[in-house]
Amino acid sequence: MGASNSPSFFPDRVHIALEIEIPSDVRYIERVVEIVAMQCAQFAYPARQRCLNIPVALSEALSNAILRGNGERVGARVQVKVDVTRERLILEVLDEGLGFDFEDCLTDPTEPGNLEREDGRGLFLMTQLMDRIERFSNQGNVVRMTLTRND
Amino acid sequence: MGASNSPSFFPDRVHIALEIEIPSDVRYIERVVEIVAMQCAQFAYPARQRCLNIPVALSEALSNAILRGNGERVGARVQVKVDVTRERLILEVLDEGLGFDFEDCLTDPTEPGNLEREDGRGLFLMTQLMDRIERFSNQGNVVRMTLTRND
Amino acid sequence: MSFAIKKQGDIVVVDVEGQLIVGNRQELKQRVLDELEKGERKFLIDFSQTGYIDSSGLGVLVSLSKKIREQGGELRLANLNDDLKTLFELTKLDTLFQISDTRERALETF
Amino acid sequence: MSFAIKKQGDIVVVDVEGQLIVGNRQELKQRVLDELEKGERKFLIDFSQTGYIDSSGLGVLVSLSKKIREQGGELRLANLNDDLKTLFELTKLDTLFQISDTRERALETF
Ligand SMILES: Nc1ncnc2c1ncn2[C@@H]1O[C@H](COP(=O)(O)OP(=O)(O)O)[C@@H](O)[C@H]1O
Ligand SMILES: Nc1ncnc2c1ncn2[C@@H]1O[C@H](COP(=O)(O)OP(=O)(O)O)[C@@H](O)[C@H]1O
Repeated sequence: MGASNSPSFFPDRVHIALEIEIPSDVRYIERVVEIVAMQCAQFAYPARQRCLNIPVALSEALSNAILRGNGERVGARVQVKVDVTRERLILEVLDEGLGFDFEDCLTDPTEPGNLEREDGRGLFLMTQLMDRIERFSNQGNVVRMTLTRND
Repeated sequence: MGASNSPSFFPDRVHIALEIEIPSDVRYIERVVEIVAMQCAQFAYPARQRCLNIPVALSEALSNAILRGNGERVGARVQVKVDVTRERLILEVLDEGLGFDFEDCLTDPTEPGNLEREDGRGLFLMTQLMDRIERFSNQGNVVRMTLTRND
Repeated sequence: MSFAIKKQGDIVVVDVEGQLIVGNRQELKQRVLDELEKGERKFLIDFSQTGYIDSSGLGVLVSLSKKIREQGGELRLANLNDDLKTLFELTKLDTLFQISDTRERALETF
Repeated sequence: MSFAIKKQGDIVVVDVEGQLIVGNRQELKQRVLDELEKGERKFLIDFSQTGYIDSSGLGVLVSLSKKIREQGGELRLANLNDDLKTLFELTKLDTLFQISDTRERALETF
């Protein structure tokens, strides 16, 4: 489908919405990340965002949902909603937990006292790698992350 | 991302919804088909459906929308809505035209008298390649095609 | 999509690379008609590099075939993959065209 | 994801192929700790084949580094691509680890 790669005929508006549901098992994370990264590849998001920002931030949100939100209870589900356009990516990760206070839980792993800690880098990386993080409740705990395309 | 290809960790439920908007210009067709085919590849739809049924039926609906529905008026838009799960694909193609009577317009190109005609195979192919075709009006003319995965 | 046209003996061989659809079918039509006008009479279209073909692509093949026959020439097709074969069967166009499995077979039997 | 472990002189070299994330970090941890228990003291983890690393992957590296140092050993990292370098910079872990650009450099300077 060679000639079609000509960017001039890329549609004016493409809007992709995905919903993915997985059991509370961390082994699903990699595949979910792959599916989302593929969508961003469709829009030719910059490599940095496709290979660093999106995979890492999404992995963090997913593992928190599975391990913290759902406490790895096998029956509990994690839902992922993805909404992508050429301009921005919105990721929502929903777990069945009671939620948490984002500001309270967020620590700075770069402080000397924290540098050698094994944990506590997840929320920090999400805030560093995404442009905006929101947490709210909507029939479960939702973490919403927004990334603006930057090229 | 090798190991992740293990099918056992494919999410239980993945639902992809796309909305694509293009100007009334047939040169966009190939790219739209490519984007949709890519989505079906995510679910590993059978090659026959990915390479024949979907591309041909979608191309037909798109060229009819552009050439017949919108009469190739540059300003008129064509919208494509795609809804895919592992089980089935729904394609909706919307144009700004007045619509048409599907049964009246459908001819059988395999009849001896039609075999050497240059046109008139589009709707026929759509019905042959998709499991279900519906036409209705909804702020424009909509052709909806449903394909059930068959492997 | 692109077309490669070359002559093999007195046969014009056209390779269709990519899709043959409404957006580019005129280009194929024009190039084959140009050759017909120059006096060529034997045409082979090879689909080994082709993706999908839509109804207007099929329409162009039908119309070229007719025009070539009117000039006493012949159009053959070769190398349709299974999906394309099905497309020709669905539309019964497999009864209208001389279709060869391989390019060699098509060239031999002209 | 998979790990390839081999010895080069007295250095244990680990290649991380694919992602280093919550789903597989324990495997890496266990294999390195096994070597440490066997008496190995010099460790090099090569990331040339690595995709992304999440916070728990980073956590495992921090904890291995600590355990190895406690035994008088040393852990070095090599071949971080630009994205991984940024990840280490964001978390200031680039100040905690000995990071070499190439595997050769890392092996030489042990
Ligand atoms: N989805 C969630 N549900 C409940 N608590 C959460 C969730 N996500 C994060 N947290 C809380 O925030 C804390 C910090 O998370 P994080 O920065 O990812 O570090 P870590 O998970 O390594 O402790 C967690 O320990 C947990 O208490
Ligand atoms: N989106 C549409 N809007 C209006 N008329 C349409 C549309 N799609 C199809 N038609 C009508 O149906 C007829 C048959 O279409 P088709 O089978 O695709 O053959 P062709 O387009 O080659 O004539 C068209 O000629 C047109 O009159």
